[in-house]
Amino acid sequence: MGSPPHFYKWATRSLPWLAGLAVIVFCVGLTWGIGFSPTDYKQGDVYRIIYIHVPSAILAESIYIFMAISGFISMVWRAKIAGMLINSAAPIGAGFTLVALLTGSIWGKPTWGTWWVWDARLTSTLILFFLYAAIIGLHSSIENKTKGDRAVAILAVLGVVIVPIIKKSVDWWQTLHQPSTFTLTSSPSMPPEMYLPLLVCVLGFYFLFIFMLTNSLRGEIISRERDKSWVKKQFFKY
Amino acid sequence: MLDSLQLLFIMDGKGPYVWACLLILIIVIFINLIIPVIRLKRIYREGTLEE
Amino acid sequence: MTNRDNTLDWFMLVLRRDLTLSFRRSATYITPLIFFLIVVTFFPLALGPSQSLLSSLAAGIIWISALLSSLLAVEGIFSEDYRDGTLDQYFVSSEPVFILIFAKVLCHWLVCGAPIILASILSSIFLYLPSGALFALIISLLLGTLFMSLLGALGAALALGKSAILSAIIVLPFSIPTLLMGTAIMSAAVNQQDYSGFLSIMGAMLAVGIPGLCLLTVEAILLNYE
Amino acid sequence: MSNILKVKNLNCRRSGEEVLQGVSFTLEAGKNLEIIGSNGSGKTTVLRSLLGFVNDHDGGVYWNDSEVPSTFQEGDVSCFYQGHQIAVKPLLTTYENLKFSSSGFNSSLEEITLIAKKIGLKHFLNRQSSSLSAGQKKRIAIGRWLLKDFNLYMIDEPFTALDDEGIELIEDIVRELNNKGASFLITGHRPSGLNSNKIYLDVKNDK
Repeated sequence: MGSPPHFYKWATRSLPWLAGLAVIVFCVGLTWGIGFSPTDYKQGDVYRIIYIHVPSAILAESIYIFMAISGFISMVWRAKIAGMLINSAAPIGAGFTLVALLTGSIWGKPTWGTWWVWDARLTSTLILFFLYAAIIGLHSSIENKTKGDRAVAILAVLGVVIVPIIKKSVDWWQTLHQPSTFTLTSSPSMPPEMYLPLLVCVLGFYFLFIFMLTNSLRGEIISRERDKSWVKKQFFKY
Repeated sequence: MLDSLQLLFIMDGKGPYVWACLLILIIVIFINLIIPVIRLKRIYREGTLEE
Repeated sequence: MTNRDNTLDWFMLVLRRDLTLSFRRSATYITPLIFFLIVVTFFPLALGPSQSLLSSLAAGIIWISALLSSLLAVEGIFSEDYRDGTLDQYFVSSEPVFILIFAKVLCHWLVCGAPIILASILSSIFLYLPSGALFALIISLLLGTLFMSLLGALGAALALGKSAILSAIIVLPFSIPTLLMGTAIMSAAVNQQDYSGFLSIMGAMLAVGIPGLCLLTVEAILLNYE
Repeated sequence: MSNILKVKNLNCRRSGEEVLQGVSFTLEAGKNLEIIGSNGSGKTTVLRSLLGFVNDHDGGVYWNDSEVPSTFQEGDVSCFYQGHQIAVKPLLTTYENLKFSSSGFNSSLEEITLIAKKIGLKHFLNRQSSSLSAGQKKRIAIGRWLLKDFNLYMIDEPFTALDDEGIELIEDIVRELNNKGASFLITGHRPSGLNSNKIYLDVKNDK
């Protein structure tokens, strides 16, 4: 089950279906959110960034947790594919973290009047970005890829313990220093016309992640196993 | 119809913010999708050259 | 073979050996100390010598400088023993690796953390830290530098044979809770509030961190032996 | 007669490339085995994969007469390993280098003095090793073999950097430990004067 050829075959076969599903849900969510949901009475139209910012931020954290779970699996069961999953997920996670940061910053400009505010969510997202950077940097510095996988697994597992602590302590640090800033996303009660498209967006982002992960997993498998005979047969088609 | 599209685009002057966000999202997704494809292509080229 | 006495002997052996080596090479304890003092000195130079400004920033400046300088020597914690074959011999003998790691971390803390704490007393004068907060500074740095030694050992083990800057990049994001906790203790102390709550949170973090981080470090160091 | 180690058809790869192919040998308790080959023939890799330091290998390794193959850790042999790097710290004295080794931490001052005498370094006992020559450092490493009784000694190229006297010293020590029932697994560029079985490794040709 956990063998690379099996995964490669599965990934190649399901890729178009995953792509279709991801694109449809993603587009529906974003069009609904940006084009058709009602305007917020307090922030105006700029609140529509929520449909990009919040799903990205959620995904950034979820991908990190996903990497930690794969890391744990690769540490305990030595599953090759789990190591490859971490390595393919890391750049995607870093990408969505970057999106969350940039959109948060762009949203901050018209709302707070500055490009950056040390708001709890933005701060912990920034720290998450550093964690991703550490993982990518460590992996790229180790030549032996299986060794790199396990090194990164250790970091990811440590991260999943520390990330909630970081989040908690940043929340608490923020209330300590700025007792009453209103945060971007905590409108007291969102009407269903606003949060339903948000839900669809989150779902679409998740599908998109699965699609992107499968896509990059294929590349990872082939580049690791390029000298194996099954790659010669299935990929190079000799 | 055209009017409402224009309204949507401008969004009370806040349009550029929203559209910039969307653009960033799409660029990041695109880069992440294209890199594995380029990688596979390169491996394929190197692999077939060896023969 | 590994009864209790033997484990203790083994622990003392590694600790004594590492301490002896550190004291013979004075750079191991002087470099972080001087680095710390230089960084601390740079803040008044950059921010201006205003007493009220420096006094309000003192705790943060000292904490950040301490974190950075305790990372400075961390790369050497395993690299020399890895290069000259000492780790090979230690791993083949069936003595517990966990004890080895813990002894090395403790040695790093004693050699690197202790001088920094002494220097922090000096720099609290440089930066006009309210004198009531001095005890809080010492006690929080005591725990904080131990945590940094633990984290730093993990980073050094993961980046064994790689650049020192890589292990710093790995470690620094993980040190944020310690930094926040430490500076919270300091600001409570400066405002003459009770900080025992924060102190016990930090103690709890250490209680979990010592075994947890040492185990992860064992895992990371054994990676180089597979 | 018991085997301390039996190796059947050991293959080993390094970053995907075969370094060793089909190495087999048996090592009886109290006997010696030499692995002889030129640079790059994989001598060190044999030792390190037996110890589990190189993971990418297959084939059967049987410790202590066992019927099933096992890893070094499962095999539970008391073993002393000395690699290319002999782990002698220049900043420590001869005494400390012996005492702070994996074998020496239970030894008393008298025992260590006795061993220093045997390896010809008695007068250097309290001198830092940075002032010793390469051959003398090698002697410190040899002294560690005597600090504790092991069943198996795996020594990577023990004879390099030693003068004739030093080589004789090793031969004496090996004989003495053989009589106690210990076995030696040694690598080298050419056959030594030791009483041992010898196997030869060839350099793998590049494609």
